[in-house]
Amino acid sequence: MIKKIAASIAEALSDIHDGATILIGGFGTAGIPGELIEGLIEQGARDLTVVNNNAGNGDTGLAALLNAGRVRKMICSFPRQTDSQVFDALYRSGKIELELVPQGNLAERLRAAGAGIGGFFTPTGYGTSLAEGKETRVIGGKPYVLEYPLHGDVALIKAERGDRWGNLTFRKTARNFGPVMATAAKRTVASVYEIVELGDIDPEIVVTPGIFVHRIVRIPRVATQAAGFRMAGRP
Amino acid sequence: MIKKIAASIAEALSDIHDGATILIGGFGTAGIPGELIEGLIEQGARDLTVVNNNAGNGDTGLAALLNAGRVRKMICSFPRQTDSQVFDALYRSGKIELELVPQGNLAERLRAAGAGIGGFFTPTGYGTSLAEGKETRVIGGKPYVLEYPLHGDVALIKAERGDRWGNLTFRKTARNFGPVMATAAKRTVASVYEIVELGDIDPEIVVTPGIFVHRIVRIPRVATQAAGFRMAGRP
Amino acid sequence: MSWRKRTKEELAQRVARDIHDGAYVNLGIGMPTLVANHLPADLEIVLHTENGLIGMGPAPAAGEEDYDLINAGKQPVTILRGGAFFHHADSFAMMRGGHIDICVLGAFQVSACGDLANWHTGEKAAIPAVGGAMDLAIGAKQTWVMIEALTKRGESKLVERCTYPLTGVHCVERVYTDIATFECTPRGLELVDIVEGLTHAELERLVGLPIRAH
Amino acid sequence: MSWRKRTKEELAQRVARDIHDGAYVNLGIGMPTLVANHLPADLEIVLHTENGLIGMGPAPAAGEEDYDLINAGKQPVTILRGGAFFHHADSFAMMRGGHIDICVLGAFQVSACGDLANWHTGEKAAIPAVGGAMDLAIGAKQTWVMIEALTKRGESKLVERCTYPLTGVHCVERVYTDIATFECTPRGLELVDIVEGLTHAELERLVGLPIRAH
Repeated sequence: MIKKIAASIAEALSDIHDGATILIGGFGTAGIPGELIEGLIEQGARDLTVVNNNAGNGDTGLAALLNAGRVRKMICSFPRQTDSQVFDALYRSGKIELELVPQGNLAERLRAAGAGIGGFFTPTGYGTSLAEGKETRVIGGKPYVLEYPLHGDVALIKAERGDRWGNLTFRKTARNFGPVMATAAKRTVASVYEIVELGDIDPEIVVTPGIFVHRIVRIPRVATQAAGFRMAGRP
Repeated sequence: MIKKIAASIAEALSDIHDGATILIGGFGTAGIPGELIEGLIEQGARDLTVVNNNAGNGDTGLAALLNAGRVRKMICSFPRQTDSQVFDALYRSGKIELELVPQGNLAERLRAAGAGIGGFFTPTGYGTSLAEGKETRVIGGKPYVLEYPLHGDVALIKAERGDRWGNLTFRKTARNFGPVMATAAKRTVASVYEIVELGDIDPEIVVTPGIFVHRIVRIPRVATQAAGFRMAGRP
Repeated sequence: MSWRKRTKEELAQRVARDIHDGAYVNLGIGMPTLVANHLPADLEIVLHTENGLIGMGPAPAAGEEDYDLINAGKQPVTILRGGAFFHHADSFAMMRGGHIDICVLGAFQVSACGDLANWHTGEKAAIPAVGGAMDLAIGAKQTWVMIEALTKRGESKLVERCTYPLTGVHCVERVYTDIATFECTPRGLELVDIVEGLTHAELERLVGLPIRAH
Repeated sequence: MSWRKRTKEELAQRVARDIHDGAYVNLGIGMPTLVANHLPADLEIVLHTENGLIGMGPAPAAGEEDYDLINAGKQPVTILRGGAFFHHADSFAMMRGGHIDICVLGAFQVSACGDLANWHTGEKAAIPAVGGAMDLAIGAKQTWVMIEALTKRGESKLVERCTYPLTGVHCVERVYTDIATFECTPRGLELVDIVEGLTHAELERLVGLPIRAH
């Protein structure tokens, strides 16, 4: 019998090893699996490579993981935000490595990892410093850069609803990197706000089929908080 | 105002030119846009390159288009079926060209066309006659073949429900190539059984967003017919 | 000592016995389809079909067929609670990306080191058709072949080197046959099991290849 | 004759005027966001945001914010009837695949032949952050830039050759500025329009580049 529902976050994250590559869903705060990141901090794995679109907001979640000194390297598209002070300080003091990837190449490299593609020619970044040293090729008169898949050991993602086979749906733009990262990691752990009976998710609307998900954990619903931008009229 | 709903199949297909590459959705008979293919036969374009997983069943639909002598070349993964006599005869008499593509490479080449990817390294077909003469490369110790995107001038697909912005949902395994082909063609025409008001398709469950669809036509519902295999106990 | 070949159903049963609880499995067209009938009822094994469905159920009752709900062989099927539909690029990404645990395929020939030939006899008059065979062969975590060991003319389908056009290179882990089960390894065939009464020496004679003990 | 610069709102209005009915449009972070306020009410223009939404609506009323429904600048937005959500790989496939008609971006510099520099000043101390800028620059059918023509220190942002790190090569079709609108062509800048009272000669002096009549 398939039982992907974990009794606790600690149980779901128990086997993450030092040096692992962790794919963390979310764009800004939408879809950031804050509870799972807190669990990862408690779990204690270190020397991690973390893949996320950003590099943490404020001092909780990913920022707290960075602040705890657990991350050796960030792979992301947009580390600098109005409230990315934790990353900024680590970066400026040389305590963290940064691999900057254009956002679409980041998504496509994850997709390639999940889809068994060995490499792909992308037009994004051609002729820029982010393609320096990379193989290029003109195909059909258009220049491309060769990019490689980005595999994770573990993906931590935030979904909306799940069942014991691991099928998932997401909520609005909190979907973002979640479904792609789920395909790209050896193990995917998803937090959900609701666990439903098998068959209660219409098979036509499953976003991430359970084959890509290894553990799901129910968490209490908390509204996603604003972050990463300056509110009009506020400092 | 966006109005993608065509008054008739003839109107939706009016500007298909001789020599066009036509992507036709469907796997077996599920998702085959039979009504649009009939419309294409009436429309009269010839010297076509047709991309479909198969190469027609019985003597209607794609088989009828082939039989009318309109198709110069088929690109498909599995032409030979129990009822592909029309294609078989054309092929054996040298009247049609065949490009045989492994099914996953076919889907991925269409996806690459829709996604702006210039080429990709796939493990599928490596070391086989279908990769003969193609560039290969070992990446991470594993051998791959370089494949290129497959663009269409027009995609003809069968969906279930649509709205005037062109958003689509599909039915069961009739989904198959439809959503991928919709992204890979300059113009996509979809038949639907039902046209609903804008907003009646939940934005969380849209399978093909309207940006990929140029015309939708409502057709009367007819149950998909069996084809392509031998029923137990029948000749 | 006398021995007899496994029937197709016995062979399907033999394959089914090795599939673990919770496995994601793709059963190829033809004989592998029979495996579905022998999956232990107390296990949950999730069947994938390349045309965009995971969680495939058995054939529908007569009169209940829906030809928008078919398998890769275009035959009507059902969907289990917990199943999901997706499009072709996603379906083959699932296969190619190594997410399917086991794929069971038929074959014309399998070489001792795991090369597979199952899509084309190479006859000039034959219309070639590959479908998803090449994707299945190389995509799953494990590719198993299920065949009668010998052709109708008594030739071994297990060969030193495939003479039919290849489907994939070094991709087959196991070959389940009506007389024995083998592992394909870089050093050649290894025996996993053998039907009762058949000797190792006789098996090697039938297969025409050296077979190491497991 | 006296002349004055377009205000930001006037500039946004000028850009909006060129967007056709039914267009799929991505408005970059910063000044381009203002364009949304000036889209003609009688047209249907569909806004895409890279983080997985097409059919984006205006900001929600105060107190109605949902931070699971945000734009690329992480600000709360709404979704129109007819909109759809999708994941990041699909969203960037939409952009990279040439499905977006128009993308409007800010810039540090644009070269006469359409090179764009808008992600990094190249300062050593700055933490680099590219986001979706490079994908947007090269993906849309047309890439438009919306900028004040001169920096605060009076230097032209239209240049012979970008000195800041590039975002994309030969990717900008049009540059809308507070003093004139230009096309970038292989032969250099072409004038589309100019604010009332500003002479062609004076414009060339301010921009520091030859500008051909349209």
